[in-house]
Amino acid sequence: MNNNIVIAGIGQTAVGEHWKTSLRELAHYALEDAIKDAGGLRPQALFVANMLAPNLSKQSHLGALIADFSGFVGIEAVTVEAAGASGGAALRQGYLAVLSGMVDVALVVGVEKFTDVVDAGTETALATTLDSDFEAVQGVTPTSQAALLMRRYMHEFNVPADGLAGFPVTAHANGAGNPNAMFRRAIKAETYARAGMVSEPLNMFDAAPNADGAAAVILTRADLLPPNFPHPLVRISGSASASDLLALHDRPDPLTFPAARRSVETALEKAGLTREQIDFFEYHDAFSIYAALSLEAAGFAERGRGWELARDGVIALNGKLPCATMGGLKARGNPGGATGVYQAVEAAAQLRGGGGANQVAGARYAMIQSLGGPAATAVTHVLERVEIGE
Amino acid sequence: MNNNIVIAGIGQTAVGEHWKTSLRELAHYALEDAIKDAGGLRPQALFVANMLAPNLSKQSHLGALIADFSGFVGIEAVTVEAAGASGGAALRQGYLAVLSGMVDVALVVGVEKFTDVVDAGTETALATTLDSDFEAVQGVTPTSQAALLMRRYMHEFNVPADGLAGFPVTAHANGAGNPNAMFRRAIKAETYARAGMVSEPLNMFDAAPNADGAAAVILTRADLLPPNFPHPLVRISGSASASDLLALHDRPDPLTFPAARRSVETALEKAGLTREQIDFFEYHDAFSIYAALSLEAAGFAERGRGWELARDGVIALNGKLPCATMGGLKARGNPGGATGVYQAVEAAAQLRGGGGANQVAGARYAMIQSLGGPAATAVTHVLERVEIGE
Amino acid sequence: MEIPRHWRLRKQRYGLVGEVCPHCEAKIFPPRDVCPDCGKEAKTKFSFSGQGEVYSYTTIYNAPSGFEANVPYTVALVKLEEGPLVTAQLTDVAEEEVEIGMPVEMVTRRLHQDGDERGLLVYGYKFRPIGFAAH
Amino acid sequence: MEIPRHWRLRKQRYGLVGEVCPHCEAKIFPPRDVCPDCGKEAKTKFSFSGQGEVYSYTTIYNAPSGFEANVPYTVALVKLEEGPLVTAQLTDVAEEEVEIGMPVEMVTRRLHQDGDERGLLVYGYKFRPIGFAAH
Ligand SMILES: [Zn+2]
Ligand SMILES: [Zn+2]
Repeated sequence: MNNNIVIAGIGQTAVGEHWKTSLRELAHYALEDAIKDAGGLRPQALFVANMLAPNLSKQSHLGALIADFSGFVGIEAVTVEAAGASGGAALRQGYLAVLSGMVDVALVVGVEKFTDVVDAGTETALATTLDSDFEAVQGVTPTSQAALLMRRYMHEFNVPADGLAGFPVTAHANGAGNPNAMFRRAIKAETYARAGMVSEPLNMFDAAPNADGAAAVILTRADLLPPNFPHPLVRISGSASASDLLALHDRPDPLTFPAARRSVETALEKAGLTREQIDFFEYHDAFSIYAALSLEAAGFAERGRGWELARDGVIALNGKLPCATMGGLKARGNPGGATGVYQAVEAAAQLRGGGGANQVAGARYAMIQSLGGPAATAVTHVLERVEIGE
Repeated sequence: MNNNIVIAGIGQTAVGEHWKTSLRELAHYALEDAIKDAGGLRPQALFVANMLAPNLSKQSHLGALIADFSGFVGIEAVTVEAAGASGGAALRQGYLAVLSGMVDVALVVGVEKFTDVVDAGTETALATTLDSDFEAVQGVTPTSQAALLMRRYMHEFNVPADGLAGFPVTAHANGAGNPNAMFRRAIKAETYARAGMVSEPLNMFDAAPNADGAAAVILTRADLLPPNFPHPLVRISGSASASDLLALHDRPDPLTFPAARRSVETALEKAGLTREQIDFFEYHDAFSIYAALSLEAAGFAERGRGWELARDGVIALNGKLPCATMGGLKARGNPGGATGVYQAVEAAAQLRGGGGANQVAGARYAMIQSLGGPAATAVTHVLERVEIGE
Repeated sequence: MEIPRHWRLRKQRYGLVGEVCPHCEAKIFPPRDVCPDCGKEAKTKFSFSGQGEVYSYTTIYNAPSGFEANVPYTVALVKLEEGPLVTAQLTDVAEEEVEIGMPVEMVTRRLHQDGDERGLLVYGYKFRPIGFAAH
Repeated sequence: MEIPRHWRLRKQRYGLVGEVCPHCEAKIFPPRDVCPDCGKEAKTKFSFSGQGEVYSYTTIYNAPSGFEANVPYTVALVKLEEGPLVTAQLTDVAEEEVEIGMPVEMVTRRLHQDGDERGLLVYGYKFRPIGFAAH
């Protein structure tokens, strides 16, 4: 029972442009929700997932800041950073802390505040996640990196011009059913085909919008919870993190995501599951091309054929492997380092049967994956609905 | 035996101005040393302690960067940040990871690179560790915060003008015996009295120099080591982290360090020790006043009387409670987020009997403490020499 | 540029507007919605008088960017008469004239320039000795 | 300002100076002292020819600070004839003329301006189509 680490509470803010709300306030709202959802469990340790606050808000030391502002003065508190994978990485640190036996209740908060700056500040901050000396110095950005991969992928695998349309179309369809999503309107494949270019061939629907948001989960051991706990439990059955060569140009084959593959394999092994048992997959669709490459890395599609899963409806809510079930990064929005925690919140809600209009029927096993850059970091968790009596 | 987490390898670079050496190279040198010292143990997880690289070197995502550059492509890797306490916080994450059973061998690397920028860049970056909205916006810096505390402390407790001289005098005396120290010359109390002011009443000897450096430790379970392991083992017997209100002005009594007190009490309790059993204490003397307040918070001195321990020689190498035994932050240098890992390396060396000219005779128990700001974060570890047969 | 962040904080910056706890009457600045004294919700606005005294002070010679033009400048922890401490620059006074316990009052001044020459000018509270004429 | 960082990297930036592995002869750029192919120490200097072909490319319209004046600019992954890929801007060519597989060669150009107007100008490698005259 000691290895039974569960998500006992979840909370989130809507994703969007929260001009009036500060970073500390966003974090506070999400964690307040999570604690309430967990029946008032008080955390002993806080793990903050954040990617860019030292640059965007001139604010580091978020552990103390958020513990302080939220009324948990005194508790252990640190920031965990792994670029876009910060959320998954902080979730894993919280999991390891509870598993160690040194922490009974851990609070994981992901928070990102993009709208504290305007103009070139956002791209400048995002570029710090690349190899500063050999990538960022050339003016390359995360978006253009994705465009480089997308062009090469389409070239090598003969993907038609609108071949990746299925990813944003699915995401937006699902975003319509998520009250916390930034975009809540479905789009058509024709809209995709006519969309303005961001960085050719990557168009505005191929890139998830950077936005403000915070999400939080409370982790604890199942045996510490009262017997009359107010809602179904979700167990972390598998957890794994892996890294890859940071710079795209250093990789033997840029069109594969070996860190994603490795973290999926380890997480499934820890959970004692096969990928066929996974009921839905929250991938890290910061860019459409990442969704395709992640499906391939996870073994759900062969090399060069991940995009077909979107084309063929496999990833739709009623498909064989629903993905981005609450809108994914594309439609829910991409609040940077908070994204991985949003995935945990959304997957836990689904597994509890709280997916609302987007409920994945009978979902028992979820896989969530948080990527830093083009999977230079990949953190994968397998979550499981705990059946009564287990 | 599963709770027997040991420091199996240590490594460090000299602290100073490494103009020619990049952040990634510094980290690589230190971790290469630590792995060699651990008999070639290969890490499965990397915890990077860093405070300012996103601002100073425009580089985040250090986990992947350093794992990659050092030839450990693929392993789990994250950055842990808690301002000046990043080193202690990363050490604790590494400890929790091994304790959880999910990681057999963890590598903790602290690295900070100050000399990538010149002019106001350093103070700008350091100010991100304060409350950005209500402290940094006023132009306050970490050094001026320490000066504010120092003036009030001297006022309230009637400390003479050179009352804190004993801290830098002790640090410099010890730095002389540490080949990796930035300052290796003893200074006299008269030198202190004549020193130029940095931020009155804080003079140039009251502030540790920010400098480049990297340090690394390899953590593992003792039962995983071969019987003929090449050197004595050092166990992590106690580990604790605590936070305080971030902004100085929010604290009921700015002249106490409650997070430091709390982390010391918990770490001692976990280790099953009393403070009287501690043979030496590596405090976080980023500023002389912090050394005084830390001694008081740890219970080694009464409120307002910590400075007397320096005046009276209690903290000297041959005193009752040697502190800053390899020079401390003041003479070894203060490489920001790497500092807490340097403390672990130095304490482990002492406990192994490898303290050289500065050996603390018969040392068995060490306490090391890493502070973020004026103890807005405090991480304390108790390290113990493992006796044969234990 | 950081216009949104400074715009959001304009009320606190210009007028020392904090909060009063409806449960224990603690006066709170900066505002934080949760009372630091009793832990309950505290969202009632409260305007501080701006009167206080110097708790501690020092002078800065090595400034962060945006403050280089102000060097040297004196900063202080000011104890407001309603209770809270606040971090602020002192103005209209030379450092050697300042002492712990000196009465001060709030004034609104330019704090710093955000970013480069094109940057936003950020205004906010500073404190000056009571009875001193503004320069 | 970041003079030290750019100074440290000047050799790689100006001349595409990397390394060759003495154990397996892999050519390494950027230099990293550890061979990515065989994992052994590789510190022998090696000057790349600067010849290669476009592996992929795209154009940037939303630039980080220091690059605003260059917008739009085309970046590429270039496969050097010795093996490694390198990330670089393309120059002396319009995006619509670029294609995957196009032969290119290295030239030294201004990359960007560090910081504000007073900032350091950073020079380094870019690539241009072989046979194209410089503008
Ligand atoms: Zn109250
Ligand atoms: Zn080789």
